[in-house]
Amino acid sequence: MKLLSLVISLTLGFLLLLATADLPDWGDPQSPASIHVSNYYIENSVEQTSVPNFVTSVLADYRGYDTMFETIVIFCAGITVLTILRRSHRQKKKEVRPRPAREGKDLILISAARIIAPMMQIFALYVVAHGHHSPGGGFQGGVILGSSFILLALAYDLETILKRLKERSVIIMSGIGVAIYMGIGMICLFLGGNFLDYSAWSSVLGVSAVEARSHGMLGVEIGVAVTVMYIMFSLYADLSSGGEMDEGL
Amino acid sequence: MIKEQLPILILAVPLLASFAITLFARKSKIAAFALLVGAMGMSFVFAIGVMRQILDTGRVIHYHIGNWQPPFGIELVIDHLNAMVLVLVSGAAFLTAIYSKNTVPAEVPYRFPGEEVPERVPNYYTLYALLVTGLLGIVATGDAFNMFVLLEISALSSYALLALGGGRAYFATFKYLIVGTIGACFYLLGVGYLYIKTGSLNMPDLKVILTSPALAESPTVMIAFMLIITGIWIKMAFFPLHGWLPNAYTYASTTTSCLVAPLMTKVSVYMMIRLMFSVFSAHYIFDRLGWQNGVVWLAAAAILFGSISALGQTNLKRMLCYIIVAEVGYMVGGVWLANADGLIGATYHILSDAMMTLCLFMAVGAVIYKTGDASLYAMRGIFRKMPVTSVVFVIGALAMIGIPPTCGFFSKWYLVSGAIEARHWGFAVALLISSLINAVIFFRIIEIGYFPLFDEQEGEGGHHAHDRAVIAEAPFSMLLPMVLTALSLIAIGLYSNEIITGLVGRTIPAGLL
Amino acid sequence: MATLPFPEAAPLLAILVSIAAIPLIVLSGSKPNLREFWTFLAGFIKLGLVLSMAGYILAGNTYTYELCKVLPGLSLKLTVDGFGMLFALVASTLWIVTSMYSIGYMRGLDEHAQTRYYSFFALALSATIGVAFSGNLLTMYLFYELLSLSTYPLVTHHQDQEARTGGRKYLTYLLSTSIGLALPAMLVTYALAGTLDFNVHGIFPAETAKSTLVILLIMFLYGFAKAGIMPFHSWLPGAMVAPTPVSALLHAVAVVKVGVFSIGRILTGIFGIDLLSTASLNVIVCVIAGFTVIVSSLIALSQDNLKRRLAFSTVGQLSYIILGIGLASQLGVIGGMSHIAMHAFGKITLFFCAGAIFVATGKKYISEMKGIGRRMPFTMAAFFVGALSVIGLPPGGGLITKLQMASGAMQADLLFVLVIYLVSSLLNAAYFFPIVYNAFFCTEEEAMFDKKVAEAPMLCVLPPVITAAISVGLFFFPGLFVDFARLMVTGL
Amino acid sequence: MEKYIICIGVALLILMLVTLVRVIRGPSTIDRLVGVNVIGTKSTILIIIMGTLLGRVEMYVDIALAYALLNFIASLAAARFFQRHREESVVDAPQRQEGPSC
Amino acid sequence: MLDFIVIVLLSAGILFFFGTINGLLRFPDFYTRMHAAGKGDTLSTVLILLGLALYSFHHPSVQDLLTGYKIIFIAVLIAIASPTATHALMDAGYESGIKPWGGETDSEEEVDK
Amino acid sequence: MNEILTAIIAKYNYWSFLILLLIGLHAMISKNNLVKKVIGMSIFQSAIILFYVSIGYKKGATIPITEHGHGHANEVVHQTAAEMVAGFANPLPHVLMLTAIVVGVGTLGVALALVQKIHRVYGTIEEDEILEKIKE
Amino acid sequence: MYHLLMFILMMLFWILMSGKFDTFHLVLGAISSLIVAWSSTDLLFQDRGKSPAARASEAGRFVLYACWLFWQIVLANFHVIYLSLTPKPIKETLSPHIFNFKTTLKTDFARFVLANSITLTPGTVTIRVSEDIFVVHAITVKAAGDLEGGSISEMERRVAWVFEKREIGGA
Ligand code: NA
Ligand code: NA
Repeated sequence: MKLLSLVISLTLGFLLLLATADLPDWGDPQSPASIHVSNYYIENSVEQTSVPNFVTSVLADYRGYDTMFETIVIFCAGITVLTILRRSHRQKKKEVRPRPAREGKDLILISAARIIAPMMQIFALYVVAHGHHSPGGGFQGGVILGSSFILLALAYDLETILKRLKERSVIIMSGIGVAIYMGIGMICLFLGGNFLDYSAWSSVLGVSAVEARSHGMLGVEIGVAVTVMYIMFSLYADLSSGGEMDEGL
Repeated sequence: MIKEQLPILILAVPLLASFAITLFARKSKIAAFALLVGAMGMSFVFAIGVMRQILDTGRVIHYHIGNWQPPFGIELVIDHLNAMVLVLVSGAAFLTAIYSKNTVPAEVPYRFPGEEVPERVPNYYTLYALLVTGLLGIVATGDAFNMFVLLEISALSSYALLALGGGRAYFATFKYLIVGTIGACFYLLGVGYLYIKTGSLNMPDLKVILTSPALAESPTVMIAFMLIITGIWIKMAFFPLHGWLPNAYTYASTTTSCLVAPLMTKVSVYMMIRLMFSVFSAHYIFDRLGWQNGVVWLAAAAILFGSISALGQTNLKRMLCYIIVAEVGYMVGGVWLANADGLIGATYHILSDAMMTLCLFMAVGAVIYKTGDASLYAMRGIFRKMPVTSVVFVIGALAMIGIPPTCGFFSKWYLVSGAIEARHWGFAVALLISSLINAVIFFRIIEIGYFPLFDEQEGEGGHHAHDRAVIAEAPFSMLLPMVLTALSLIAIGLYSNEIITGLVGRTIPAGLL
Repeated sequence: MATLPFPEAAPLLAILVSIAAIPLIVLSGSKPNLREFWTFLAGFIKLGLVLSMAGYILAGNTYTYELCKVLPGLSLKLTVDGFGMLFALVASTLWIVTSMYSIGYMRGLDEHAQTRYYSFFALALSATIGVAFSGNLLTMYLFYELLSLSTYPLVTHHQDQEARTGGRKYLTYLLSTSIGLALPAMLVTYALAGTLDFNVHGIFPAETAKSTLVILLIMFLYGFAKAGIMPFHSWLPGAMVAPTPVSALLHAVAVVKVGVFSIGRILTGIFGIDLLSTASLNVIVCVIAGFTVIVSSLIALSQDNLKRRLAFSTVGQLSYIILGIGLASQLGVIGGMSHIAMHAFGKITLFFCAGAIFVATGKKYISEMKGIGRRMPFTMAAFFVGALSVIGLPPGGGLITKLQMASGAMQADLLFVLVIYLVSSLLNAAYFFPIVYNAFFCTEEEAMFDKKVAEAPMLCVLPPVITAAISVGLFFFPGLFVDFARLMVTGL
Repeated sequence: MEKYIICIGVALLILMLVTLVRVIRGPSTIDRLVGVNVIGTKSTILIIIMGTLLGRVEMYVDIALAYALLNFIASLAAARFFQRHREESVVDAPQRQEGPSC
Repeated sequence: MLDFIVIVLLSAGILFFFGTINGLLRFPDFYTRMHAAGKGDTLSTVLILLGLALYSFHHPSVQDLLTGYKIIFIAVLIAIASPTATHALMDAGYESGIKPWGGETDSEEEVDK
Repeated sequence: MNEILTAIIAKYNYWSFLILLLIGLHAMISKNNLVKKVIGMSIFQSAIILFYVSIGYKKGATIPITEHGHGHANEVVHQTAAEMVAGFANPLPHVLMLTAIVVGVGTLGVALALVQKIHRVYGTIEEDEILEKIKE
Repeated sequence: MYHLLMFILMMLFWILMSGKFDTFHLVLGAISSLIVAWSSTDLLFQDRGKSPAARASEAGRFVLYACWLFWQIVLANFHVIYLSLTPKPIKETLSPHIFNFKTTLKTDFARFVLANSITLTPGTVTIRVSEDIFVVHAITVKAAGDLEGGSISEMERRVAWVFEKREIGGA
């Protein structure tokens, strides 16, 4: 196996190395990748979407379809892990836990978490809301939000945090997140546009088509953030407790 | 208005269903089931609608998502070929959804000794809808990177569905995950290499850019092509990259096998065809690279390997899995024969093979559902106890063997014609040998099912938990889709000319005519 | 073409009528009389439909009915011509007789699963008529395969170990040859000719290499293994495990004759008689078939099991027919084609008799049948007539066609075939006459049956008598079938 | 001044590479974690230095903040994980022979 | 003046970071190394961040002030987080049974010295 | 040959990603420990992400956000199209990689969940031991 | 009450981070602050016994404490540098050991500050706090002594002064 693997890897390496001479220099502003589609985004983003962060406009609008599915990947991964790992509530009690329980609560961690978590949350919301203007957005904000709960779960234990975030609502909320994204896109159909054509919202929102795109993006980013946050936490909860939802790490 | 929006609705409906199941049907198995079946049915209807539009107008549908012009935005591109595949995927998913009514609640919550997790049923349906969405999305998209994302959605949800087989399924699925990720990453890397040379991700745009002579000479483009094709071959379990498939599909639960086994490999074949001719070109692949001879030999090897391995199996599902490996060889070989007949055969075989695999997995699933046993000897006396299932199985088997007028005959016809035209006798012989081996395989099983008395002495009879005396016909929810699938095998065969001239033949690239 | 004396879809209806009977048979499974009524009804309708077209065909017409296009330039299509009509007449007549016999036999032995039996029986008949009316090779192949499959449950009807072995052999031979040889040969033919429609002038383009033609010819000859050309013959004796009416049907009508008919079709409709003789392909056919004729007759001589002996006799007679058609001379083709009918009536008589003996006495072996003629005089008389026809002695219809074939051999200037005919006829006589002789001419002490043994039930005895009578009738009036065969040749 | 900041950045980078020695040498998993944690904290600084040098510090500071938070949580999670999996964390470290003095 | 303070802060940060690494590499056991990491990492990071924050006040505007404020906020965060992380790692090592170095020469680290 | 070699060496961004890629692939195929396989998978994916991100880099360009972070909401940026194009990096690879990262995280989660289940079923995560237990 | 305090705090924090003062972003900020105030007030303000005024003065005292602590951290770092660079054999410079002590501090937060202060100040690191028992690792005997008899009490006293506004006996 080792030998086979080496042969495969080295063959691949050799092939890729062969192509290297043919690839453009690193950072060449005239390379095809840097001019064709890229320039269109750079030149037109502000004008067409009023979003100065091109990554956001490409992510949530030009390629919003990709991003919708990316959110669904996360949703899917969450459901997958939950379905694979989660065991019944009823049988949990009978099982003898293989791992020793932690002795008492860790006061230092808990105190630090109690200070840091709310700060993280407001920061995360800031990151979501300012995706148009700074390197942020739904994914980043969602990850930070989810992490704030993971921090709490690390400091206390999983059961305590699951009293705050109900296990049932975790999955439901992650579904709501994707539904927000999808819903914003679907409503465009009823407003006479194509799927995910946020400019169709302009009549409802009472703003220009360009601004409607900007608001549409914010809307989907919120959906993304909700899903990412809950699934982040769900992944942590499932994986750290082996699907038992008891102690966590 | 709805007519213009049909392309997106095909996949939006199953997607909505997946959330709806999560949001509203977490408590009720029946509600989840109803949502799923409803969504799959709607999707199927929309897919037929799109196909009708294309047949009526004869024009390729370009649906610009977000109303952005390609290549800047992502578009759905639906032509005759993928209209057919969309109908196939949504139709098969619809039938399997109906089929799942009894099997999923009976199997999915109990995958670990002494374990019962009823919550898994709605999750299962959510993942089912997501898998179908992913597959439909792969088929509909006109964007190379978007295809990767959807590929991963279908892959992730299929990991979950396969892993729910429990026990050995976990390890088999893990290996599938590793191999599948390698495949997907190869694809992603290939797209990256294309992007670095072209600056575009939109397939029609890529095709235009790639026609420039400078790019045709570029080793980067060649390596991009190799990476993409290898990645897809891994995903479709093309010999010798097939190792993951038999285990992964064998230990899965019944409905999962019925959904995943017919569709995943076939959609990968579709991907291969789409990328070969809609991103690269027949001219580039067959004239400039000229690897077709080697690939067709590999396909011949795949066919022989798959068939011979299938011959040695005693587990029904594993046997069917090896047949899938052989069938993938049929399709890859057909495409790479580099002529119109071969490509028509391969494309038509996507349809016919998907349906016959579905038919056989459904019939076998019904037997397993009733007997609790997946070995060949589960079939003992089945012809008397489960006559409808048996007839369905026989029709599926005949299609696999290639007996007219089932569809299997006609795809083989074209494939062998293509082989003859390409003077590739090895492939033709491999096809015939595989038909013969299929005949042996299936008649061995039919014999077991037909002669009730003798397997008692011969087989491992006795230690089965189920009392064979009480085995009866499968429930209606399983019979209905089974019978429909079996009938479709004959219908697809009898309408092969319409399918080929109306759909399959319309997308043959100019270089092959 | 403006007015047809029969419904437009008559060929299709002739095929479908027995399939349509299947649901009725299944539904009335618990009422045997009603069930058998459907069988008969379908049989008569079928015969009527076939007959309705007979006059039209005899007038020199052919009739084509296209079902559907399945591949570009290739459709599923039914054509009624002389050869097809000849075969369809034989098959549909004999079905009625066999059905009658089946009732006697199956009820007499109180066999299980009779509903299944009659259903597949009907399906097999549909396939047979389908082969007879096929307008191209593809359609023929379709019905040919359908027949293989639909007769499997009949062959293995007893569902015991022996049936299983026999059935396995049956399918292995038939499917492997049809998929492994006939299908690729058909594909290559299609690739070369661009069509598969039968044409009396052949369909191969003139520039086709001879080596290709030879290979294709051999693939076709062995590919349709129902014709039982050695070495692909051994399924036939193996299939003797079937109930006797099935054997009768298999050996006299449906299965083997379909094989022979298919090869005949290919020789005349795909290669064309002209090509066969000009390219000397007929020599190949004659050598292959002649070998089978002689060897199988010798084997038949050594069989003690009556049905097995009849089976090997069939193997020989089938190649006889192929030999005739393969001569590619006018008289040879006419003789060969008509011999399908002659042999069918003769051989089915023999099988019916064997079955009647089994029903009445339970005996299978020739050495146990001494003196049986005294107890079952009608049966053995019919047997005698059937044997005469098969050997080619008067007053059996076989004589006429054998003579025609012999003349055909001279016409084709292939004298060694004449020798084969003579030797084989002698061998035929050698394996049939001892049976008849022992049945009647033995002392009371030698006789193995006591007085209690009597004729089998009426429905078992009547059919062989009828078919024997038809055999004799064909001696005096061979015209019907020979005329159909002649139509095929005069078209040239 | 900018040059000075570049120097600081380079020095920081070199020292981070030196820290890798601890990560590689271990000997226990937790020893490695200590090294990783230090490198993670310093990466935060590097991000800000990069932003400063590129003139877009107002953008990079958000990234740095997020990074610092996530690094902290990752360290905690890793510590927690290895606290549980004793065998793995002290795979080649000498075993504790006596209990703590408490 | 501002530049001078910045330089001092940055240099001091690098100096303490150097000390941290020195301790991290040379101390004999896990616990003692944690001393270096816990104290040095925190201080050096905070100092450098303060320096960078001051540097961003170079052309005082609302935006730059806010940026500087954010950097200081990161410093505060690290001042809370770093000792906490140190504690967590320490606790993990303690729990998982790492033996404190007792001056004996049985540790392989000892040989390095 | 020499030219090719110098060209290869000059384009260090490509071969540095290549080395990571090969390490990851090798680990995925050859490692016996399932967790190590998963780690290999992550390395493999990261290598591809690096590759894409390196495509997005443009000499002399900054991150693709036009406005000053704390500027006013609708402040118009006075820049010519040519300046814009030269001044901002290609946003597309970043967008694509955000997706790839997310996909990677999803796959990683599922892989770890499977490893946990495998551990529960077989009591080990060493591939050879698992195969041995399956055989029994 | 505390929710309002939390909201104001978060809004302040938002404005400082956002730097955008248009209505749209302020509204977004208000919504965000509401969400956090709704979900996390109990985290930041668990101990509700104290009045806001008490909290404010506490914060003031804490700043003073932080300055003192900062100086201690600098000292601690010099200590580390000294220990790691000293040419003396390590056996002589280091005599690490683990010891426990019992704190008199009552509130969790005070204990947290003390624990982290111990970690940051010379020679000692807090391993664990369970209830009122601190498990501390000291790198030298002197450091341990400091904590037990000298600087520990000093620090504990200062922390108590900040959070519990009382004097503790000792040095
Ligand atoms: Na994306
Ligand atoms: Na963003």
